[in-house]
Amino acid sequence: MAKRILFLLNRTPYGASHALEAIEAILVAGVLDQKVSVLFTGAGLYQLLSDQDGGALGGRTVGKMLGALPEYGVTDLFACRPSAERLGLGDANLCLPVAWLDHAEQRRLINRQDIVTS
Amino acid sequence: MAKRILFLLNRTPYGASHALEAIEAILVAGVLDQKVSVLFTGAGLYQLLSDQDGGALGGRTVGKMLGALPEYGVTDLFACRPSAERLGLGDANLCLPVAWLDHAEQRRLINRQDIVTS
Amino acid sequence: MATLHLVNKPAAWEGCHPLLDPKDAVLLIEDGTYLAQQALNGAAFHALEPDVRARGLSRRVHPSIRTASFDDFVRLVESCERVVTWSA
Amino acid sequence: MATLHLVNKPAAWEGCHPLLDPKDAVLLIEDGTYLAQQALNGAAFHALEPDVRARGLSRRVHPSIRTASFDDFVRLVESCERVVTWSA
Amino acid sequence: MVISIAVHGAPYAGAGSRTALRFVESALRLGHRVHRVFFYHDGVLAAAEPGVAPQDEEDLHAGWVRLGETHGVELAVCIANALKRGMLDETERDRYERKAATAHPAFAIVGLGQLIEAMTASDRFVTFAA
Amino acid sequence: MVISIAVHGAPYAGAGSRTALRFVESALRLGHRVHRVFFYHDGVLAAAEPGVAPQDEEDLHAGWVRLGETHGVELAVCIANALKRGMLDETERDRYERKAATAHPAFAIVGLGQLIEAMTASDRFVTFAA
Repeated sequence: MAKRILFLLNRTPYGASHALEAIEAILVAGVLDQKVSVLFTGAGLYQLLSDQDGGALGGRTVGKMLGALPEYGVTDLFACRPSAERLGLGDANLCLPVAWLDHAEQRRLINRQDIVTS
Repeated sequence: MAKRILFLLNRTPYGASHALEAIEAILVAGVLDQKVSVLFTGAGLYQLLSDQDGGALGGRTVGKMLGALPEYGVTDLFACRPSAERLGLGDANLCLPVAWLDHAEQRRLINRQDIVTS
Repeated sequence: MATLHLVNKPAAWEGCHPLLDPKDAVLLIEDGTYLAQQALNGAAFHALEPDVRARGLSRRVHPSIRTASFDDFVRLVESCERVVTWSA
Repeated sequence: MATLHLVNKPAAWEGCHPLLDPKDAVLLIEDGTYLAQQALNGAAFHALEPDVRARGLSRRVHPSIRTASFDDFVRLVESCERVVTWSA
Repeated sequence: MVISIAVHGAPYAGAGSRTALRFVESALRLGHRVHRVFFYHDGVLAAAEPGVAPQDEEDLHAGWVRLGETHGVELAVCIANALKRGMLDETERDRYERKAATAHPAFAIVGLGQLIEAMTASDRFVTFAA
Repeated sequence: MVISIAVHGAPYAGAGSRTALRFVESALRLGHRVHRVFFYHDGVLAAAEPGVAPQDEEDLHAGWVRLGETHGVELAVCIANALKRGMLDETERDRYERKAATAHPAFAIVGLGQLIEAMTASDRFVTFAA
């Protein structure tokens, strides 16, 4: 039975392996036909910054991996507007379209979920 | 030849193994007759909080391990006063006597060292 | 209870706090228990007792925050609809 | 140069900043390069270029901060008296 | 109630793996069924075979093994995260022609599908962060 | 100039171990002598024998081994931190009666005295944090 699963991404893309590995789990959740949502918040917004080049560090590019989400059926991509304002990020700087949510909308998003993980 | 080595401790005592393992290095530096200083700063001040009980987590007590420093010849123990004020800590809450330094004094402490590590 | 929030370090509070619903509960665990030294608002607050004791915080926990055993932790998970974990 | 400070995450800036001496240099590395998006003061500032590029920050680095190669990193270490590493 | 958990942190003296172990022990004592413990990120290091724990620190690896062997709790280790951290079971040892398995046999090395299955098959899913 | 470094972070996709490796490569290229790389905390995991790196990610373990074998850089792993993280060389394998060594032979498992010696014997000491 499909569940509503929210992945909360709040880590930087290259500081540790956490971001890449979390994206792998999201892709699998999409393949397995779960009702997947993704919320980028805090430093997790940096995963969406355009012009990333993981090759400079000998690895994959997180922004490119995120670009594959829609192909895996993961299209409900949300981002925290207050975080973006604090970090000076807007649509023009991002490599992927996201729906911006304020705090109240994020609370409602969480309250609709069966499972929230990170 | 003995060197002036400053250990900068800014991690919480039980969040990871970092604090315990750093103390082990300090003890060895003391045994090997280096001119060792220790500076507790930021969340590292929590390593000095009295009434710790590592046994509650099945491990050693960081505050007790720090108490062994003088036996190993490590007596130059300093702590950041501004950090302590921010965390609401004072001499009465600590398990070990330390000399309080303001920022300018900490800068001078660093400038006297051959090596600073953490 | 709608959501149980786990907070495992002080820095995680910044992300958790704005998303609290008044029906929610927060359990401070691990280094998150350092937050228990002050009054917090927005939900019902608990702090995991072994983590509090290990860190020397037993007498520093604010009276508005209840300490919780691991059995209490399990009961909090039972009685919520979902668990959100905040870290870093 | 007296001291070279390595800063490897934004949160480490809080500990580093008050201890800077005007004769010091700071090299922002790894996630510390996110700090390079703003003007910083208290010393001479550098940001490690591969870390800047990987994160998509190349066009976001503040003009007051110079990018540094690994060879530049080594030269900074040569020309200082000691290196202090700030993390968390 | 059926509960599954994810463990993201490394076992040695780190906080998350210990909290998770204690939580599962309490859940079992209170009569819940623990469907699966899924080790992810650095959590996979809990399966490391020859850790030599310091005498005065709890051996979390041994705690997890006991939970698997005595209480039949499924200990599932993410294969992708395990391989890059040097954790191999006997199957992977043979495939990659290594000298020895490094994962204790109480742990099963599995695909990420098992993480999602743990979520769908359980009433509650709790993530223990690093 | 004689340089020694400490590496505190784990090698897989973490930042500190990669930065440290690149720094040492540059230091050697610029004619410095690298006296010792001391792996401490999670840094000791760089010595893990059978890591299977993902195809599209750099294998830092291999990078360190190359540095040791080609450039003769001493790769020293803290014994206390190694043991509790499951890193054993052949000596420790025999002492603790384990099936296999888990540390690659390019790495020497040593006491903490070697960390302090690296500090005293070098003109510069650089710590690469996790």
